[in-house]
Amino acid sequence: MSRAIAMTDSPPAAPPAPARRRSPLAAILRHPGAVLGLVILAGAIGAALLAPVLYPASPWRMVQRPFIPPFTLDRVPLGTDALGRDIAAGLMHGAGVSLLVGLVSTLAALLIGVPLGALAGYLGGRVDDALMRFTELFQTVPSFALAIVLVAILQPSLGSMILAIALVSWPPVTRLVRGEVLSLRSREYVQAAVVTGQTTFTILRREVLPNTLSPIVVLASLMVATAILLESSLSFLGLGDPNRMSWGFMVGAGRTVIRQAWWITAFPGLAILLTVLALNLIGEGLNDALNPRLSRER
Amino acid sequence: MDQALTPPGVAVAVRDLRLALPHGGDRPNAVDGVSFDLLAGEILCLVGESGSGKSMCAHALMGLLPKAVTVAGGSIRLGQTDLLAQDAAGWRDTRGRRIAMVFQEPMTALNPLMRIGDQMAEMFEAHGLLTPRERRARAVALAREVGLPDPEGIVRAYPHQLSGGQRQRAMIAMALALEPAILVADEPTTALDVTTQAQILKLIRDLQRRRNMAVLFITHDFGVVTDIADRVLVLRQGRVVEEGPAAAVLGAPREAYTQALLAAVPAMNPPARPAPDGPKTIEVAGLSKTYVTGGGWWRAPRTVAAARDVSFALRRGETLGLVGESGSGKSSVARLVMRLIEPDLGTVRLGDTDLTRLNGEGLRQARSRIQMVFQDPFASLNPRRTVGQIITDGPVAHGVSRFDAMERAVRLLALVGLDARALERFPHEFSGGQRQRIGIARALALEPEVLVADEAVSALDVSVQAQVLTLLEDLKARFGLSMLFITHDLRVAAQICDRIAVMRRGEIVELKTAAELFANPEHPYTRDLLAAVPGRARDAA
Amino acid sequence: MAGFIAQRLAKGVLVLAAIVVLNFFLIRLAPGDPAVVMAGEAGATDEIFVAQLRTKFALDQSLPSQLAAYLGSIATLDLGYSVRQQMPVATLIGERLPATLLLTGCAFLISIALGVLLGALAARRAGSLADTAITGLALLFYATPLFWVSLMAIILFSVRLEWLPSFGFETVGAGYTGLARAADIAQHLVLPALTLGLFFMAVYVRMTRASMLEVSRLDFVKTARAKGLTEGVIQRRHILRNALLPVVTLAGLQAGTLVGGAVLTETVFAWPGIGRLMYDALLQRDYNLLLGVFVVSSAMVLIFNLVTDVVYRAVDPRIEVAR
Amino acid sequence: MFKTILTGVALTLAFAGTAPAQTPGGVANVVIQPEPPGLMLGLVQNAPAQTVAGNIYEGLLRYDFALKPLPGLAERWSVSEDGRTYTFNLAANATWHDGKPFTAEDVIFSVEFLRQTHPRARGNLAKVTGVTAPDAHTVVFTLSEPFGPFLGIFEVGSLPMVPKHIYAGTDYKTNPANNTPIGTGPYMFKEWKKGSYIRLVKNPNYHVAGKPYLDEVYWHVIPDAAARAVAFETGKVDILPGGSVENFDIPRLSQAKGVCSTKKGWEYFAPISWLWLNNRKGPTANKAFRQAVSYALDRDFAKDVIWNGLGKPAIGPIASSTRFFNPKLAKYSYDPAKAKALLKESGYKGETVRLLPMPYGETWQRWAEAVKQNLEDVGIKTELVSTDVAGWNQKTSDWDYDLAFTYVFQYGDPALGVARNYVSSQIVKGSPFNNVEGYANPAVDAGFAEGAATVDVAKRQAAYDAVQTTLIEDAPLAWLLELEFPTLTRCKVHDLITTSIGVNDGFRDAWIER
Repeated sequence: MSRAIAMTDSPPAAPPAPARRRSPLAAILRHPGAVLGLVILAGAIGAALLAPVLYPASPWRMVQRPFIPPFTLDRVPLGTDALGRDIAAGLMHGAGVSLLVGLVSTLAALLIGVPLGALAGYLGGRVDDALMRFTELFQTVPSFALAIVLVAILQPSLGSMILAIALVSWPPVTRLVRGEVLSLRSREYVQAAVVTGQTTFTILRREVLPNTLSPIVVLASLMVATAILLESSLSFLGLGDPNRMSWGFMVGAGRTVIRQAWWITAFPGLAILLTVLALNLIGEGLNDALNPRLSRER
Repeated sequence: MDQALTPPGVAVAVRDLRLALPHGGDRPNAVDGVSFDLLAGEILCLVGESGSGKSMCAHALMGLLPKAVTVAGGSIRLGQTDLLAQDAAGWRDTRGRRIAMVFQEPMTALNPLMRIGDQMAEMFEAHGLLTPRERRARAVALAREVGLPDPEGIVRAYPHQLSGGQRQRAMIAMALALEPAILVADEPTTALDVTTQAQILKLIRDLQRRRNMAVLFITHDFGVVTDIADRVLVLRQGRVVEEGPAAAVLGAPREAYTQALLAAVPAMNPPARPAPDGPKTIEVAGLSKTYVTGGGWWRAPRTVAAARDVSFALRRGETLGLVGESGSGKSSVARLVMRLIEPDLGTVRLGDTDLTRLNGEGLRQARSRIQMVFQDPFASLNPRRTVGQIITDGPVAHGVSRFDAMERAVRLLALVGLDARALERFPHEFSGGQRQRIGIARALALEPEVLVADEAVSALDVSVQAQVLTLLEDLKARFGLSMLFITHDLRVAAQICDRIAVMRRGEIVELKTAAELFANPEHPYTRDLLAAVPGRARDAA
Repeated sequence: MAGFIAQRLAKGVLVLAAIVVLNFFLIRLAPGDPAVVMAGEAGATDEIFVAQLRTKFALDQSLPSQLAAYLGSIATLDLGYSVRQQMPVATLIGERLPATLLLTGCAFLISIALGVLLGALAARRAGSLADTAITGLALLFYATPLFWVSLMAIILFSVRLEWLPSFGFETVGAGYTGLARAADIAQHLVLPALTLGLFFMAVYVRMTRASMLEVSRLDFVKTARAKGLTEGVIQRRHILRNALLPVVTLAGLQAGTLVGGAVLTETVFAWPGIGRLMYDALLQRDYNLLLGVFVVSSAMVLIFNLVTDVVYRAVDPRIEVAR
Repeated sequence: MFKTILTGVALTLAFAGTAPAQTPGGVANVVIQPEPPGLMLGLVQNAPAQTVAGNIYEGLLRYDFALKPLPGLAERWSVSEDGRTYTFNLAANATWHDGKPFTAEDVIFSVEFLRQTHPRARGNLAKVTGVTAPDAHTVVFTLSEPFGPFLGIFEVGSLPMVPKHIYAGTDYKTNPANNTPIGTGPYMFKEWKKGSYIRLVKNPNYHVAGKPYLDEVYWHVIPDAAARAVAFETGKVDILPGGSVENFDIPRLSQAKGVCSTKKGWEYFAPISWLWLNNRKGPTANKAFRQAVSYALDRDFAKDVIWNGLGKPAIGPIASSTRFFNPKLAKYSYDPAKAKALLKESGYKGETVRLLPMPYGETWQRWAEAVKQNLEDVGIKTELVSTDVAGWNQKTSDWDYDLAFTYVFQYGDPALGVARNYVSSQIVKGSPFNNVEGYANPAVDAGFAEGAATVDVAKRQAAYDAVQTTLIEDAPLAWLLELEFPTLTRCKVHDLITTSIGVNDGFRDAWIER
């Protein structure tokens, strides 16, 4: 072996930004907003998990006089609604439904959006054209209107709501993934994979998609937030699942009595606000942690 | 002491400059105790490899340090002022009027949404000089002075309508607008083609003479230093290694580091090589590819020929260089040969296999016979896969078991000079040169017959570049590879190629052995290219 | 440019046709039909009545022939007839469209003007208290359910403070004309346009801020700084102008959401726009009307997209106009 | 020969004495919800259309709070001894809004018209064999057999008079005049800004001298319930017809200063709400299960909490405010224990039953939630099936439900509004208002037939008592509440509610104190 080969590079010339790749979790924890978001979200998840323990009875039970203001009776700390149902119980049980709708519909949207975007971006040409036209179609129809029509057609239920939300929220995913894949496709390491004879599927799975993950994660966290908002908007219009206690339902149900009983609307509204806020904060934190290019100046 | 004037003849005096990096960097100071005088009417070159702190010095002079970098000590004196002590208003007054700067990347240094003339006029506006009408007139005059064609027209053009060289001329015109005493040029020709580089260097030289400016010229290229410097300051890791008149430093360097750097610069005279006589491994015939793109410079959309009837053959053990400027189609030819893009016409034969006829699974199988080393050591390795995975993915895709592939990877890593522990690590833990070695190991893992190296050493510092070139040469010999070596750097080509093909606008204009090409260039374009290579004076010496 | 617009329009027509076909079948999947709804509303009904209604709504014909008839009339720019409302769909939508255009237009202007302004401020003082306050405020508006803010705004500004009217498009029966009428409509517009606009403002604040921070790292900003330009000029002329490009793109993409969001706002504020018309048409299974609203609102989105593209092209000289 | 029942003299009844002097002029702002699909009453019969257009069109008669006929377009009327010939003397000076005189020909034409377009009129007129016009202002109806409630079918929504000169020989449904309805009523259609408001103006040539008093009536379309309440509070509108705001808002609104409310004006409709129970299949096919449902329902909770004290528990098929109601027949009260026992007896095995709420706003939604809770409390697994108006109509019409909320108008007489929900001949798919539950009992069929064909009141009472007893025992459906929809007005609005259909023809007499 010649001397030149044995010799490594001259003194480790400034390794490229070593700080770049510290663990994302650590990076998030450095972000005060994201920490606040995580705390709030943990609270919401905790409420969802503890609901069956703390309030084993149905949240629909009429347990007290209607319209008991909050902080007046220990048994119903947050008061009762128009039928005498415990708002605290509703909030706890509703957390699960809101989070579930947000999470599942986002997952479903990802399930539609990621493959379509990956195919469009990687294959290009006619496939790309056709898929993008299809995406455009869904972006052109006013999304909330489409969601309303879908729920009305399928009849309001948890499933139809999730489906409708997923169906109106996948196009941004497709666009994002397509854009990322398009730029990754010409990356040298992807070309290297082509050159070393790996199959298209393997390349997508191994080389392309993992590297689109961070923007997708960021987008997904924001999508969960938007889905929760959408769910509450649909419920507000009376298109919620009448068998599930959700925050959106509570706001919708309380709006008629908002004048005499602000708390019925205020608490679930606040819960939505906080959760959406938390998810957005986490999204920003993730963005800063995973896409350092866009991170905020400090 | 503080009130002291800079001595007569000294334009800027830098004393004990210390620039601190944020915590967690590889070293505490980017620039650590650098002192120098920039004299009126001279061109002082700051030379160094990446990370040497040369650019930081330039930016410190303009007060344009990145936010993370802070001044930890020292002074920069310009006349009566210590630049480092002045406030924001002081800096605004200094910039442009007293010190002007030209940046490395002409493609991005101009605002894409503003007309060239308006950007020039801003120079006057920033300092409250002239009326808008006069500013426009001056912009035209400046454009004329820096040799831009059609000055009246070009001031109304947008940056994207100009070529790289024209943009750099526009940048220089802008810098000259207020007739500053000092011009800071930060690698102003690095992004340019060699012929354009020669023109811009000449322009800077001429202007400097005409205006008797002091120029602080930052570069990594000793060729450029040879062509332009009056004095040289060699930096390494933020410290001054050596300083002196250009002739002295380049001719008789005192410090070992300077000597090593200079030694690593490839010479223009190709070493004698035995003529390869192996069988033909690859034969390219009539390869053509045309792109339709939008035009520049007020022209309608046009077609660009990336390859026009390109033909060549490669013997076993032979290295063929493809050289040319950007847009000459050399990289396209590499990708056409690799079937990363589809040719419009022509064939690529690998032994008795016609690569251009293969598709799908057949193509995938055939790919192992021809492998590629890419340009960018940072973009060519998937950041999410370990080095081991990166090297073994190819063989595994061709049916080798992961275990066997790993064993082979260990051997290959040793061969390219890396430790077996590297297998478990991720690309970001390696330096640029090490990454390039990993890329080479990946290519070799498939035991190819042909290696295509696309600007494989262009992004590396000169010392690392020399090592990687030696490695490639060595591996080629060891495995009896044929190599297609794409480069824009004629010095590199001279060192490694048996034969060289010069490309221009998708065509091979000249193809002969390296020695013959350098000794006896026939095509006028080849001659232009050779003449433009910086630092020929030193080669002649 | 004309060629570009023509090409985009042709593409838009195709998208519209696809939307029509898709929604045509989608809508008919819903349980019940207009005859059933009207029969139900009548408070009493029998078979003859429902059969009469079905004939009247042309529901007794096969689906493909209904679709063919509809596409045929759409092709001649005729949106069909709403049998339920006893009026041509075009007339019904025409009566409502100006209100929606006014609402979404104002909301859009508010959102983009405030969003860009605040986003630019936040970016300029990135990391400062002002930045935190602005981004926090934007987040808050973004996270608050639209209808909830609307209700709160009504209670505060209309009921408690009595500053602004709570619903409707204008003071009915006041007989205002000219300027007085415009002022009256403007008063009614304030709350709905603000609540809708503030939500989207949040989007633009974030986008502008991020975009400006990104642009401020580009080389030409350094060039501008090297000229000795003041920070204000650099921010305005160099950073903001370039940072607006992605904001324009985003505005195009948001158009669909904006029109969708108008449904909620129009409901809460009794704004007589096509969003509400759509919701009512849906509940009444007024197929032609519902399809018509979809066609018109989608066309609005397409036109808006076209406008943003034209704006983008006008702002960014790099995009070849000839292409 | 002919016995005059009542002559049109004592118009103002009890109100005349207490009312301050009527002042003509002024504008009424009224809420209308939802926006009607059209105002041509002969073609469109939904509730908001009746509310608005009842002031444009007129029927031959009006009805006081006790459902006694009052003069409308007919000034006098008489019925023959055998109860088969009815003669109406029309107002001689009545004209259509376009100036053409209103004559007996228009009445004959209207009957023909409505037989084609108006399902309820078609049923009501089933026994009419001839309509003749001896002179321009006299109309004679001949019946095939006596029909007890016949004088009760001439209300404006049930038998509105439509202009012959506009509709004769045209396709009624596409006649362009449908958009500019022309009636004989106290107000003329002026303008309809879809989605915003409908504007009616005073008919200066109204056939009752001095009436109407108001210059204009604006009907405001405000889709959101809370916004409607706000509109009333802020003084944008002065009149909230029954049912136009959510019940939860009513106490607050009616207690506000200067606001008057009345529960009157719904006697003709006397809406009863109940749960359809699907008698055909599932647990609800079992009588004991159905009775269990009735015992499980906490009607007082619904009345006090959901309806804010409005209405009263319904004990059987006939509303307490209409004729032939018998309070002694009550049976069901809130008794979960009894419900559980009956459930056990029924052999219910915990199947999930689907409960269809009424898609008419929050009150109904809350009620469905409460009922679901009631049912679950006694052990009936219940699932709410949410749907919109179209879906609800479709599902009930197609009998695709287990339990479904509804409320039904009584139209003043069991023969007009009650029988249709219980007689087996009305088991017909496609309508949400007939015998949707699928209950068939020959005794009940016969009892209702007898009640309708009899003129003698005592005999009718006996027939209906028998029917009620059987129905209450069989519990084909679960009666919930007799609903009340108070009308809220500013107190300066007077004489708005003067008949048993309230606002629907109320602006004839209404005036605003100034």
